[in-house]
Amino acid sequence: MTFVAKPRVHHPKLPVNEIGLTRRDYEGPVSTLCAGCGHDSVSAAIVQACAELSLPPHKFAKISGIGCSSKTPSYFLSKSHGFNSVHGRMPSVATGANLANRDLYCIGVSGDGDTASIGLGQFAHIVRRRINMLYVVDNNGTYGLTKGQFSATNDKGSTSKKGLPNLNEPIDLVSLALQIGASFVARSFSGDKKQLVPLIKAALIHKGFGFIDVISPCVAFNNHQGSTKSYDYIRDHSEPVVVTDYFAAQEEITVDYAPGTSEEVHMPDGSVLCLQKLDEKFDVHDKVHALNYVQTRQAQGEVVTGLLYVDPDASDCHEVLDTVQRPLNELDVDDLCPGNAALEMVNAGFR
Amino acid sequence: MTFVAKPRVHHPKLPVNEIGLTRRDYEGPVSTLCAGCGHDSVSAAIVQACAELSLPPHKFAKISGIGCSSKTPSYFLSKSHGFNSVHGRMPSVATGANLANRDLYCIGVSGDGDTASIGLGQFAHIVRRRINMLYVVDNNGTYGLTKGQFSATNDKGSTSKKGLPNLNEPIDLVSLALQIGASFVARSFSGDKKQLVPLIKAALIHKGFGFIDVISPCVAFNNHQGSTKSYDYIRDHSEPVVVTDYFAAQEEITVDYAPGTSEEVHMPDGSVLCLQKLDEKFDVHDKVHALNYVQTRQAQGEVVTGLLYVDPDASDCHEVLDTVQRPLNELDVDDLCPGNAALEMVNAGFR
Amino acid sequence: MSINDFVIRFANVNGSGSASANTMFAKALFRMGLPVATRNIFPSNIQGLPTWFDVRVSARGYLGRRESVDIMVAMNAATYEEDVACLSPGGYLIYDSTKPLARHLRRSDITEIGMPLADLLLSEFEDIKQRGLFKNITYLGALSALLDIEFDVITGMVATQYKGKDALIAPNIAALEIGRGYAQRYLSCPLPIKVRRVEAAGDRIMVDGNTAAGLGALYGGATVCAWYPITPSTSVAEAFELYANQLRVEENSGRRKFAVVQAEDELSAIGIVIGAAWNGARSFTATSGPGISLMSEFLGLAYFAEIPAVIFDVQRAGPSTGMPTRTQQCDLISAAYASHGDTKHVLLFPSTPKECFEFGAQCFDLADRLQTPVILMTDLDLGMNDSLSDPLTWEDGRAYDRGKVLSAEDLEAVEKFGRYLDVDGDGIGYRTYPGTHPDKGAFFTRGTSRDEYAAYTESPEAYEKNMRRLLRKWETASKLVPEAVITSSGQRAGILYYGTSATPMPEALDLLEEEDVHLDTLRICGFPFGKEVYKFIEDHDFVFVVEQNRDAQMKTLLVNEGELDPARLVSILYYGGLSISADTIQAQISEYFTQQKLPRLTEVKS
Amino acid sequence: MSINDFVIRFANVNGSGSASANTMFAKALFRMGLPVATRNIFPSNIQGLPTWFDVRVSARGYLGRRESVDIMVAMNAATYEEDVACLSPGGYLIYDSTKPLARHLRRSDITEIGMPLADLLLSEFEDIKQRGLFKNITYLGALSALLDIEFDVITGMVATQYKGKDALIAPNIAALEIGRGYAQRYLSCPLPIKVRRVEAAGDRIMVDGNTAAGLGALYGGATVCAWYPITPSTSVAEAFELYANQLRVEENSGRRKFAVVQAEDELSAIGIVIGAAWNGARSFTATSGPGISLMSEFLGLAYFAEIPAVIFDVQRAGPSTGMPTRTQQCDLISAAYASHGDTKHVLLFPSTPKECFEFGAQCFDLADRLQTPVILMTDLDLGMNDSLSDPLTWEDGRAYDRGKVLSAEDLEAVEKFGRYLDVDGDGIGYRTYPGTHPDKGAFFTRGTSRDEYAAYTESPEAYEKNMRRLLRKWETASKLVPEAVITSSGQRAGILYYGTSATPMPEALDLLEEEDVHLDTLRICGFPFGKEVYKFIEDHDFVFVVEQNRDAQMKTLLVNEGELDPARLVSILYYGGLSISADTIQAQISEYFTQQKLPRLTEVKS
Ligand SMILES: Cc1ncc(C[n+]2csc(CCOP(=O)(O)OP(=O)(O)O)c2C)c(N)n1
Ligand SMILES: Cc1ncc(C[n+]2csc(CCOP(=O)(O)OP(=O)(O)O)c2C)c(N)n1
Ligand code: SF4
Ligand code: SF4
Ligand SMILES: [Mg+2]
Ligand SMILES: [Mg+2]
Repeated sequence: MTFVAKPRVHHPKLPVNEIGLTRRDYEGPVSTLCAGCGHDSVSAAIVQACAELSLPPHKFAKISGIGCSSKTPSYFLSKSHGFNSVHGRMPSVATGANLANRDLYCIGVSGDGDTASIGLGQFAHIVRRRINMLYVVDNNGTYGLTKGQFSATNDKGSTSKKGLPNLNEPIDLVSLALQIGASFVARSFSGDKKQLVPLIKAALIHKGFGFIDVISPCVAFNNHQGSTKSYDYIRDHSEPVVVTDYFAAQEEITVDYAPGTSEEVHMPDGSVLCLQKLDEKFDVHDKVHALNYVQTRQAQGEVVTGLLYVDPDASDCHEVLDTVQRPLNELDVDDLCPGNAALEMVNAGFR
Repeated sequence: MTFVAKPRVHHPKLPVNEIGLTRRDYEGPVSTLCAGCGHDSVSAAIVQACAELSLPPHKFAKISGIGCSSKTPSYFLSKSHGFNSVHGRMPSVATGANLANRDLYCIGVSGDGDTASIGLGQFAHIVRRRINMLYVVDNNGTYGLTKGQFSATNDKGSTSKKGLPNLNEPIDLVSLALQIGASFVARSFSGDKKQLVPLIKAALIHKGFGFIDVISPCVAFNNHQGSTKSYDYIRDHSEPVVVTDYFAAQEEITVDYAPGTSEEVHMPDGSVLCLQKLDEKFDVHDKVHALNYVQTRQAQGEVVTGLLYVDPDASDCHEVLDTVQRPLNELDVDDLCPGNAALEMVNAGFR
Repeated sequence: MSINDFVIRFANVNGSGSASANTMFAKALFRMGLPVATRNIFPSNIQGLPTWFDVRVSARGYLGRRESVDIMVAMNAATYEEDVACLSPGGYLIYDSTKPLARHLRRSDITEIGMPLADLLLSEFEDIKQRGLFKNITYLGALSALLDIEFDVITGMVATQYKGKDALIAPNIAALEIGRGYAQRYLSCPLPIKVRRVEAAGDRIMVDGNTAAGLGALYGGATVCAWYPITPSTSVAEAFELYANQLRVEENSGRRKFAVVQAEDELSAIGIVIGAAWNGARSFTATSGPGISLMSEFLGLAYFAEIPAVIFDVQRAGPSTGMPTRTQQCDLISAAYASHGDTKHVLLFPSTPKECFEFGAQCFDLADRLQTPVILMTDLDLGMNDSLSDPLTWEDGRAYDRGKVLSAEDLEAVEKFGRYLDVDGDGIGYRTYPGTHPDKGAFFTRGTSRDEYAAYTESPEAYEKNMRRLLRKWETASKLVPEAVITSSGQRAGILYYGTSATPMPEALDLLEEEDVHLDTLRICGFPFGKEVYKFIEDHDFVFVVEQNRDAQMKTLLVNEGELDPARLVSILYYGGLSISADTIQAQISEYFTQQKLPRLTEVKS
Repeated sequence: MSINDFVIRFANVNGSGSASANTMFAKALFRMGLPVATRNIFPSNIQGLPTWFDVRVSARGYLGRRESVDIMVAMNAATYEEDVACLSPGGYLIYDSTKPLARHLRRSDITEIGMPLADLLLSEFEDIKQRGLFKNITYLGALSALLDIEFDVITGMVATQYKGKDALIAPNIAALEIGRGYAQRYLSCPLPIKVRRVEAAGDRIMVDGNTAAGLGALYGGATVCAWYPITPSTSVAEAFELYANQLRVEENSGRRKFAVVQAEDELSAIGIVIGAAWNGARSFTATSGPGISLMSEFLGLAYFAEIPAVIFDVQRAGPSTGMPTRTQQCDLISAAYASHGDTKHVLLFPSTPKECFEFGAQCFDLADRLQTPVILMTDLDLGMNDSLSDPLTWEDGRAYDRGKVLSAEDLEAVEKFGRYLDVDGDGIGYRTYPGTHPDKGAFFTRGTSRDEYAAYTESPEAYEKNMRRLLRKWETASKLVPEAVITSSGQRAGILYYGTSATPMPEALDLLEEEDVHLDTLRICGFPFGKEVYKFIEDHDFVFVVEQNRDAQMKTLLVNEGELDPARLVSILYYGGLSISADTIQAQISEYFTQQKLPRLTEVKS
């Protein structure tokens, strides 16, 4: 018989966070993805980030499209509501969810097919709308769930499992997000939790649109030699440009970077991002520069990772729309209905 | 009575081009757009370019989406077939048309609503597909046909006719095209025929995807003070970076630019683009540079115009797909049907 | 001699400011107490093409389109010939006599009333653009004399229209006076067709359906509106935003208790609506046919995932882009069964602006109660033209029905929460909003098959059970949508209609009565159909079904959902893109009686 | 003792290589001349979830799904309990006896055949992954002994399967022999259920419908294929590309006489198809329900602009994402009436792989002739499972019907070209390809209303005339789609079905005959329906309509298009996502006869 059980490990004495919860309270049911799929590591990083931030696990809205990646919201944060919607349309559903309740932490998970092909228009426009959310793409360069076709992020020349080369230029989501004006842009690798977790934390706390493109290998269809999204390839070609550490408001800052190459970014909630720049010239507040940097390195075959751009003072959609502080979904008839007297005035205008 | 007649001027002795046709042979019926609409100037520039190139007027396929801009293909080149399709989907229809007959010159006309909102995904992907065509956006920063809503190219802070400011960041189509990898990218202004006509010629002759973002003011809804897409505003803020002159294969080159600032680009068909760089440092063959340039100047409130990028040796979709030289729509049963003997072999494989 | 009973048509060029002048004309008559109906027949174009504006005045209160024209104000050279031709014999032609009329355009059976408009304005206004604009006002002035309109009502209109732009009032009134003066001096005023103040309009208002629908969404408690511009629905979202900015702003902060997003397309608009509705906000979009097509995948998701999305479909003439500035009732099938797979959606059919408001508000209660999309099916004719309407009213104290939503306290009391359990036998489960409770009630929403506890499954039994529950919910819906409106005097035959096909009905029925054709009537207001609809059909030998599409789409729905014999339903169809007229209805029904050799006398059913 | 008549079910975990082993099993039986049918019941997941593979062997050639299982190869611990439970009494359970069976899982009414598979492989193969893969081959070896399968046929299968990867042949054969050896030594072989070489399969082939449809497009002359991956349609495009690369390459240059584009989504895929078709290339896309929904705006454009687009819809269980790896016939309404406005689309319904090929090719002739979209309605059951099929054949010399297309010479002869003139009275105009003639025949295509000369118009008359012409074309279509297949022996009652609902029909009819229920049969092949369909219904007192959806969608189409009394059509529905079985059909019909107290004897109609 084939037994495929991924048992839940029991930790008798799990550490608790500030709100008294353990990592377990942020987990979800056992994943049904392939053993070794990068996406599961991304889910694990989200669990860790949320637990470390001590956010209430039911105060999230998890939205996704369709694909293996889009299934993952069912595998983390089981105390919060999730919505596995339709292919490529996570951005619009997340927009609605965020408009309805600005108090929830909104996490959108998508795939490269979901975001860069069918969902490209929605992706570009949610960036413009500045929705306050964490938008993660589990980027494996392939359509996992439909069994391995090239996606639009697949690099030109990268080969399929059968050895056929991809003939099309890739779409680089990080460049796109930078260029369209996202206020928080990062790239990471599912295999590098140390880099990924602080980025997720920072994006969650960031007020505005936080985008993380996570290279997340597909072991079933795009992890062979010849693929530029395999574990091996990314380990060899990823070029971290900034090391980010996240410190909550009250937390003591415990890193000590060489002067000149480091910077502290203060977030509106008082938390701090400590940045160590591995390339001195890199400026994390200049998006034209960041875009240029990413594109130039890309042309040299390097995959730039880390925090690429952040505007800690960015405004979000609710500020632009000037909506009330209370979540719209909490307002009832007394808040919403102008009543008959007002209607009579309206009628008068029609006479 | 209101008479709105735009009479066709008669030129008794119209000059004829190399194939013996006059400008008139490239025109279309009278436009029904508003008097003064920028789009009509774009149509006129297309007429002039096609006539001057001496291309057979029936060997075009004109494709568009929906909008005032998308109506324009009915107002030029009346000897060729046109297809006014559905909103935002011109790129896919043009792709199909080009796949079916690689010998036709394919002109796609779209609006900023058509391309940057509903059609953004299709736009990005036709760039990737490298369809051999001229793709023109009549960019007026507004939805003309639906009466003046802000479009996604409308600049932040630019005001509506009623004086309300736009709160969203614009999508810059030129930057997008550069970043996704278009092989010919230019921006121009409907009011500057001298700049626009050579660009259209070059894009038509260019083998691959030729994109021109033409700022084309909407006199009905976006030509007021406060608009950044008005005639006045663009005249004041456009910054030509390269002056382009187009010379057909046999033609004598008649411009004489100061050395150091000029360049001749040789197109595969033997024609030549003479470029005069107004900014010495500008490199029309480096897309990362061009993107950086456009974005930097944009941040300074300038609208860079002219030829921004060209790769004269780009490959087009048919090369990538390795299709036969003969147009696919000319192949008949003898070319296409493998016949019964082959089918018996196929059957054998199923036993 | 005819008082308060005529159709006047203004033939203009669009983009020339005529619509506002013509609207002032209609509104002035309305303010004199006359029932008026306006119809703006405009091209899919911004400037320079022909446009017509019909105003119908009817002492008997008929508001439907009438085929004949009594007075033609022919201001467009390009359509002059056809405009003259469509005037009824005995009618009045008002034209610009600055240049003489071509001989072949003249008719001996009408009265030609020439006014040298261009000349008159040439001397008065220097600016050429002004001349164009004031021309419309000038003929309005002339009409006030010709039709005996109270002049202070018209000048009052001008004052209302240009409130805030006071500098414009004086020259407009001057233009009015030029026209009026010319008419009084040189034309025989008033004409035998004229108006006289009455009280027929009562306390009614004149408003377009889209504005009323936008107000309905506002009163109905919508907080999220996501939309994409498309004629003829754009003004729904615009009205919602306009009035919300006035009436729905937080007192101290000045902040908005609503969010309006102009989305990048219809796919995004409906996605936003679904996301917001899933997260407990009342949300809606407004669109037209092409938008419904684009939304259909998402509508299937909302049906299956059970999300209360509200859509206002302002129908226009299809298929495809069709005639975007013409009216039809042609999206019934695509809306009712939108999306692949076995899907069905709740539809409401308003007939008047007041119903646009009321049904518009009710959509949100229904959607929340039924946890499913609800689509308001209106059309261009109702949506974009000012119609006479009863005033809008709201019963203060009326609560919103948010449906079956469990609060944190409710959840505490529940043993095991099952999102899709049919606890009450009505096919509707209990839902929770995200973030309600730290430990209970969270579930995963999906468009894939799941069991009653929202767990993913591909089990045939679980799937079928769920699909059958959705049919139970459908049954529940049929009891909740607004009931059909029935008038019955025990006739053998009935007539059934909905939406704007109701507008010409009083007139059509009167015309038929004159021919001794008597019909019981039923106006459909909602889908799925209530029992009363089928009972009505059963109770009659045959029933006419009036609709404005080619394929008899309402008949399709009736037959399909009710397992009716289609032979009992006789279609009366019009799909030319103007609104259906009483004449068309009467003619087709009359023809049917003649062809079938049916007796025309009232026959009370035994 | 049963020979060549059983259902065997393999219960596995997906991603473990079982599908290819199980397919080899089925194919081996097929090569022994047995009619076999396979059904792969897989999850919407890549690795680690339960999957079942049914192989039906039927001496009488029944290919439909059967509800009972005679042999269960239970290899998935996660589903072991339900797998054991679904075995028919008297059946055989083959399981891995490495660990002893839990007591509560044992049944006394079946024969348990334990094989210590894990142990056997442990000693043979070092690599853990290999062990997993070869386990499947090992039970295959055991089955060869248990069922008396000719061993060289099985080893031959292995050789075919691993052609080109020769290194894999030896270890596979070794694994086969381990299993066979074990069975021969320790188990009583053969079982009373076994196979024996016959000639029943004849020259038939075993192929899945999607491969056949892809070949149909290739033979039908498609040159442009634009698609977006979606289960269960993906393999149509893949098959087209695979065979085109083999059979459609220019001799000297090696260049391709076709273009395949994996588009960014379904909106783009259909747009490409429409653009190519407009420009005179035969083009198609393959998709499933969600794709049809997304394509609906474009389908309306193609209907109204009259573009010959071809769509292969491989249906899966809806609504929404539904059950993407389960089968249904549930997109009929959304395909037939796709898009807003008054639209109707031509549908073809293949029942076998051979028809997927033939109808697939015919789609292109029909689309060109009718200048309208044509949709091939197949489904997951037919598309993704290998079925027994007559061999594919092509009549050499058969020309493509490119429909009414004017060449440059034709145009020379035409006085004034009118794209939408109904010259022949069949509702179909003449078209021209772009670039045909320097001066004549160019026209502007649009989704908006136009006159017969393709000029834009908003005239009600021109619009209505055009819409009526499209109905005439629809009438023409009803004569051109493949005729229904009828068998009649003059019964009072009939049965009507289409697509894969035909597969279990021979068996269902035999079962019913045994109960003295005799039915005339009609299989629908195309929509709009031909006269023969309505005549059949008219000629019978009542007609069963068998379909695999909840809402009786074919019945809806029949009633709606034919103005039939729905009472005469009795729905037999199954929508659990597996394919409908003969048992289900028989049970529902039998129940109907009992309930309605109908006599069960053959009654020849007077
Ligand atoms: C409208 C629509 N088209 C196609 C599909 C089929 N489909 C399911 S997942 C998927 C691709 C997923 O790729 P990606 O987003 O990269 O996710 P991954 O599985 O690689 O994580 C596709 C095309 C669908 N579900 N819906
Ligand atoms: C699916 C769909 N949605 C909306 C519309 C309505 N519509 C027509 S034109 C247009 C916008 C056109 O704007 P743009 O492309 O900028 O063209 P312009 O008129 O400004 O030249 C819209 C939204 C439509 N025709 N189809
Ligand atoms: S197919 Fe690829 S993306 Fe999907 S679960 Fe498996 S490894 Fe992950
Ligand atoms: S509305 Fe604007 S875009 Fe449209 S025709 Fe008029 S000026 Fe041009
Ligand atoms: Mg992927
Ligand atoms: Mg525009």
